[in-house]
Amino acid sequence: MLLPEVGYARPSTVDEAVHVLASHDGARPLAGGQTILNVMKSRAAAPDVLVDLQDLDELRGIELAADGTLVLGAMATYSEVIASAEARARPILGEVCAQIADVQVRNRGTVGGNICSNDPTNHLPPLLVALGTTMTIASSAGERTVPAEEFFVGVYATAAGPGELLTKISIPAGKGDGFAAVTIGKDGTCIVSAAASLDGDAPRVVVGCVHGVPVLVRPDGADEEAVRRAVRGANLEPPSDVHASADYRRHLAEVVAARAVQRARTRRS
Amino acid sequence: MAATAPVGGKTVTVRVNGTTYEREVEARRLLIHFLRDDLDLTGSHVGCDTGNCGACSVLYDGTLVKSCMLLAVQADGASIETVEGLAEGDELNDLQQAFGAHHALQCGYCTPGMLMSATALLREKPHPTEDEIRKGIQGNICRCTGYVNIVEAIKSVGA
Amino acid sequence: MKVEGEREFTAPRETVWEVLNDPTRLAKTMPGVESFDVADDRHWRANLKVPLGPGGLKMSVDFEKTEERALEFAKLHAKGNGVGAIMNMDTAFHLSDAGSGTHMRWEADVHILGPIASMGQRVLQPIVNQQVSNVLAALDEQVQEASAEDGGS
Amino acid sequence: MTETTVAPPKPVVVEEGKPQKGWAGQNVPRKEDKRLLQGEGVFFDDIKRHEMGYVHFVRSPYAHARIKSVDVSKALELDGVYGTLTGDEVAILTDPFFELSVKPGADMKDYALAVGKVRFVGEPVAAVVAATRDLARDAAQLVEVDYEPLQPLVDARVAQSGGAPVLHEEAGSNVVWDGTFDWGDWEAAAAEADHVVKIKELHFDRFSSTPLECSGCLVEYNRGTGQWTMYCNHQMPGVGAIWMAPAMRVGIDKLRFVTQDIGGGFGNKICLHPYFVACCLLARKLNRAVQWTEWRTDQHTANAHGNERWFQDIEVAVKADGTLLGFKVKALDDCGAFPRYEPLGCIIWAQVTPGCYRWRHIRVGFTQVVTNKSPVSPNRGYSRMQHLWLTERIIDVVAHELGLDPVQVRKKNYVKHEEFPYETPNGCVYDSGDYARCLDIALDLVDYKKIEEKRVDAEARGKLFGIGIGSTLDSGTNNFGQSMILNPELQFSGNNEVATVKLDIFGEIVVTLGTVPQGQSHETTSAQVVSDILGCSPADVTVRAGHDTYWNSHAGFSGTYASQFAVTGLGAVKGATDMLAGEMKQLAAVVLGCAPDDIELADGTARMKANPEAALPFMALGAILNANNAGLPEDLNITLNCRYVYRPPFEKPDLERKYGNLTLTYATQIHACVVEVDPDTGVYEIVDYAAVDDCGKRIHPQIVEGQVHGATAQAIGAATHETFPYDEDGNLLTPNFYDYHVPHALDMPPMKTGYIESESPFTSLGAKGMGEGGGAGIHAVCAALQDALSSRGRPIVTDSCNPYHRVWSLLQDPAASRAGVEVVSR
Repeated sequence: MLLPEVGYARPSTVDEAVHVLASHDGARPLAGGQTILNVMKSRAAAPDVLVDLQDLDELRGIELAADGTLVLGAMATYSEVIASAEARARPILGEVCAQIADVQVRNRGTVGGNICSNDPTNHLPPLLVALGTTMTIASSAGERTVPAEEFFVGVYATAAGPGELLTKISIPAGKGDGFAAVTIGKDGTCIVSAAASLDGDAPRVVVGCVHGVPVLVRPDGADEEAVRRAVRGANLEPPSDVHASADYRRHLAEVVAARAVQRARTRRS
Repeated sequence: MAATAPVGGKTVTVRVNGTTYEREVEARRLLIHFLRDDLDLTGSHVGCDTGNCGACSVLYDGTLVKSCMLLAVQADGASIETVEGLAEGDELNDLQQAFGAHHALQCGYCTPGMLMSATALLREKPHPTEDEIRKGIQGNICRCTGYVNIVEAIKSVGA
Repeated sequence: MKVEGEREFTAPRETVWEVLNDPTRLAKTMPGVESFDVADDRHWRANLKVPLGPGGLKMSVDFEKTEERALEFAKLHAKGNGVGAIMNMDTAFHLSDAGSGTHMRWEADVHILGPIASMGQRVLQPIVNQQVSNVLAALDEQVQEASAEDGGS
Repeated sequence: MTETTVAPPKPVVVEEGKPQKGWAGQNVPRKEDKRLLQGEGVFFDDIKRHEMGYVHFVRSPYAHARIKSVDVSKALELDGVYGTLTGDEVAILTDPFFELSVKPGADMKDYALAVGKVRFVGEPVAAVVAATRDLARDAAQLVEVDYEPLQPLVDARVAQSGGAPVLHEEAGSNVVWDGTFDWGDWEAAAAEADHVVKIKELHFDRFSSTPLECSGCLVEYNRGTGQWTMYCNHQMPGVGAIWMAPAMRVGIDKLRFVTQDIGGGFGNKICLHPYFVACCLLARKLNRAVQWTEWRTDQHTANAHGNERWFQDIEVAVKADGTLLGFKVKALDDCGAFPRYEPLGCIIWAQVTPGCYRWRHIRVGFTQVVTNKSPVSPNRGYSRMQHLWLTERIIDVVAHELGLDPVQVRKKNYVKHEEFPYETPNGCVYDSGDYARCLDIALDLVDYKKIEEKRVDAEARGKLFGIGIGSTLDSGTNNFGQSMILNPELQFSGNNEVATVKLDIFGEIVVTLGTVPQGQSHETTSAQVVSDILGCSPADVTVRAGHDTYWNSHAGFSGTYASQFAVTGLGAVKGATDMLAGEMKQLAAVVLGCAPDDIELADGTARMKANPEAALPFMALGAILNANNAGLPEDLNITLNCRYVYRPPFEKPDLERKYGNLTLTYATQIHACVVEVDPDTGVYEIVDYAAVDDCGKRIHPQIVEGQVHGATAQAIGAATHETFPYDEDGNLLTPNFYDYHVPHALDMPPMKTGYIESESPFTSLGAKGMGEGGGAGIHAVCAALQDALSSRGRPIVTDSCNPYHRVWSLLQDPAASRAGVEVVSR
């Protein structure tokens, strides 16, 4: 409601988009808008220019490569992921997307927006780190790729810097994934979340909502005690807020991490 | 690349319930304010300022969205359906009638958004289960009914 | 919100003290400084645009040095005014020798008011922690730079 | 996800009142629905005026601060800004609002905008009017306010301590009101008791029903007549005008309130007068229509919350067999920064002093204090809900500590069916009911006989299982004389409501109400009552939507509040319609040449009973009196436009003993709730739920059911997630629906409903007011959680709101909650 004044650009190619982003200090991409417009309503922060990505068909697709890598365009919406036959190659994706907010938000909100906003309560940052995802970032200098664990650099901050645009999310093949969260009400905002992947050597377990960025832990086994021990060993210093104290979050981190791994094991078997 | 130079506002052409409107809007104007204040289509409501309540839900090119989380400039060229477009003339459609018959509304403030969510759901799933109904209206807050009769009304249409 | 910590610098206490008391150097440790004015040796004002994902948070911050004991202790009060947020911060630094270097113990009591305080409780703490670690890293850099200059002079 | 099942499509019908012929009692289609279903309702924000200005309030970021200066010059420089208003102007143009309390509360000064000080985050300090909403907000950001921060007071428990900051220096104290209520003989009860159960402290959380439509108004000022018209959603305009007119130094007829559709109120739209006065001043100052729309964050931070209350040093006298003799308690009510509707909450609870129980010895020391938080307003279940939560907590703690069955303790101590009308220890008269019967129905609905099997099953799945009961009363139709118990100087007592029913020139029946509905279906139920009397169909009856002061169909207490429409509103409708029916018969008798008693009203006609062929359609009657009246007898003194004021039969209370009948009717709600708790996380789910209601004769069962559903959902929300906590600086931590989680469709448990109809002997229709409910869901959830956690160190549920983190704390440290509980046995 009642946003601050803002400039608006609607490029039709990624090149144009990164050009506008680079040439205006304070320009931000507008993907699904389900976070940034809310922030603007509160006038807590104000970008100078919104760069509307809706015409960038290059960012839309969901494709399954021959090697099993799933490539999501940054503008793929949650609903598109849920409905996509290709995305079922990694079924956890659709399952987690179906838990995000509500139909309206899932219809507009995008995978790229979810991870670029990197609100600690978002579902996808921990999930994508667990899945060993690689992000492709475009700028006027060309493209670069960043592994998910390096992509998230702080609350609301990612490796996609000024003048850069996340274009693709590449998820390697795999099926042994799990996700668990304690949320405010059913399918509500996460209080603590955890994603786990058992593909590869040791389990990759990632805890959300406990730090500015998702926290990756590598337990030495997939049994509950090993997972809980690893999470304990991460010495988390989670924030306290109205929904959970730091202690409670620390405790939940262990519980949901163990549950995420358990679900991953069930799926794999 | 002058075409992509940022602008503070622009003229948009939007089709709402079959009627085409052309208006000059500021870039910062949300679609809900555009509908309510510029087009005087006051059926869609505002119940929050964080995108949680769903009172402003409309169909946007056939897809259910919250019109408070979309800029009017983004909607340039789009086709929108709102509660005002549901009835055939003065004849309430089946869903509207079911809401009445089941007492699925009290104050009526959430009703327009709720009807649009139910409309989207029934188009996608003509015979939804109760869980699907609840999931379909999860983004719409009602403070009067506890959702009991809303669920019943939608169920009766999909039966 | 109270945050505190300790840090070691390789430079001697004089150098660290000098950096902590040099507004122009301090300015370089703050996030998104757009301009910086020094009124006198106890009062400064910084105009910041704190970089936050969805757009910058603009804030003008008035600093006042409220207490000091040379080479040992300094206390600053900062009052920031921005759209959607007011910040009040009291921060204190205690310096002591640590071999040839310096040990710094610091604490800050940060109060944030306004819509941001209510809206962003779940993110404020991580953001503050993040900004603090940025400031400390920058401080380290300034100390390095100052000691290089001292060494060179 | 678990499969959710719903209540049986029809409620379990157990006992119905006397069958009655006619429209009342039937589920006729709602008159309100068609417009609302088409988006054609008119809510205040839908109304526009030529060249109107939009108001945006500049709000305090501080919970407590002195205002050193307010500078609006930069805002005024902005293109499109029409003007501003500051606290300094308000202090000159208006007087402080009238306060209801005796000293010290009486000395607290409350204005439309902050004057000199701010006392809560979000308090309006200045207002800006501009050509668009956006611009008004832009300009508001340019208003420069210099504050000198003061220490905030956010915990009512320290409000009276030495170091506490004083919010209102004029009052010299943070206490609004305090007093002791002492009925029966507590000392004797304690001496007679086998056990005295002591509970150190219980806390009823702040929350509000958060109507989906926020508050607001469009105000026009008529320079020629000096009158203001407010198109708004004020739910109690009569009382609003009583506050506003003297403060604005104008006659009460200068203030015209107009409402049509209101998006929920639940008591949160009663205390809008500060905002409305600011808007009225701006409309006059700028000679322009101005419109103010409150946004969600504004509503949460700075409109109205429900009363927060602490109960301390509770002692309960119990016999060995579980008979409850009485209790004593110190109640400490936190009303936020300004009293406004308070201290009425300091007496309203006394309508339900003993709850549903027969104990006779009750002592309550009641203190209300101000804190640096949002002011409060009479939120659904107002003040009684807090007190009923106490009585229900007492029952469950006593049962828990003495090893008694909560069901049996309730049944043993409930007021018995045969004891009605039952006079409470403080002189209130419970009109009718059968609590034990309602409890049995509720228990049947949750299959209580198999509850132990279910517990075993849940435990096998690793869940903690609990069942809880909430027994409440929804007292309706206030005797405002109770305010005199707080302040003998107040000139308020009794109650009233108005309706006007006319037969118009074309035979149209038009009903004008004094009430201000916000979803309670007044148009529909009024039409049912009218059509039964006039012998027509509800479809033939036009009930005007909303409220308009200039319809002159209201009285001092008009409004929609306190569960009273079925009594006061419909009582007025019935009275007015009876008058009209009499006049129609008189007129028909003149025309048809017979006596009025020979006439009956049926099938839309007035006809001779003996000769139904001799009939005058309503249209003829309307036309004759209104437009073709030559030759009518001189002594035929009728208007066919009948205004009736319903006045319930109340006496002034005995102020000395704080004794008297404070309310007319008592609807019953007995709820049962079944929960399963995940012991690893504290997350819980309500897996079964039953609500049984008894509101006497039900005029429109479906509407009654709807109210039960809604009240239950709100109570479940309040019990699980809905709370307004503040940090130490006085920031509200749940200022919008992002952090303030209200139940969504997926969160609501399956809800089963049942009812009985114990008709009220005191009302014309046998109906009782209902709708607020007594918060039974809160009590039931708290009890169910306590039951579920019992096997884990027997913690006591001490808070009304129990989000997961609180449940986890109880699991982690049950001893902490038990430390405040003690049983002293003889």
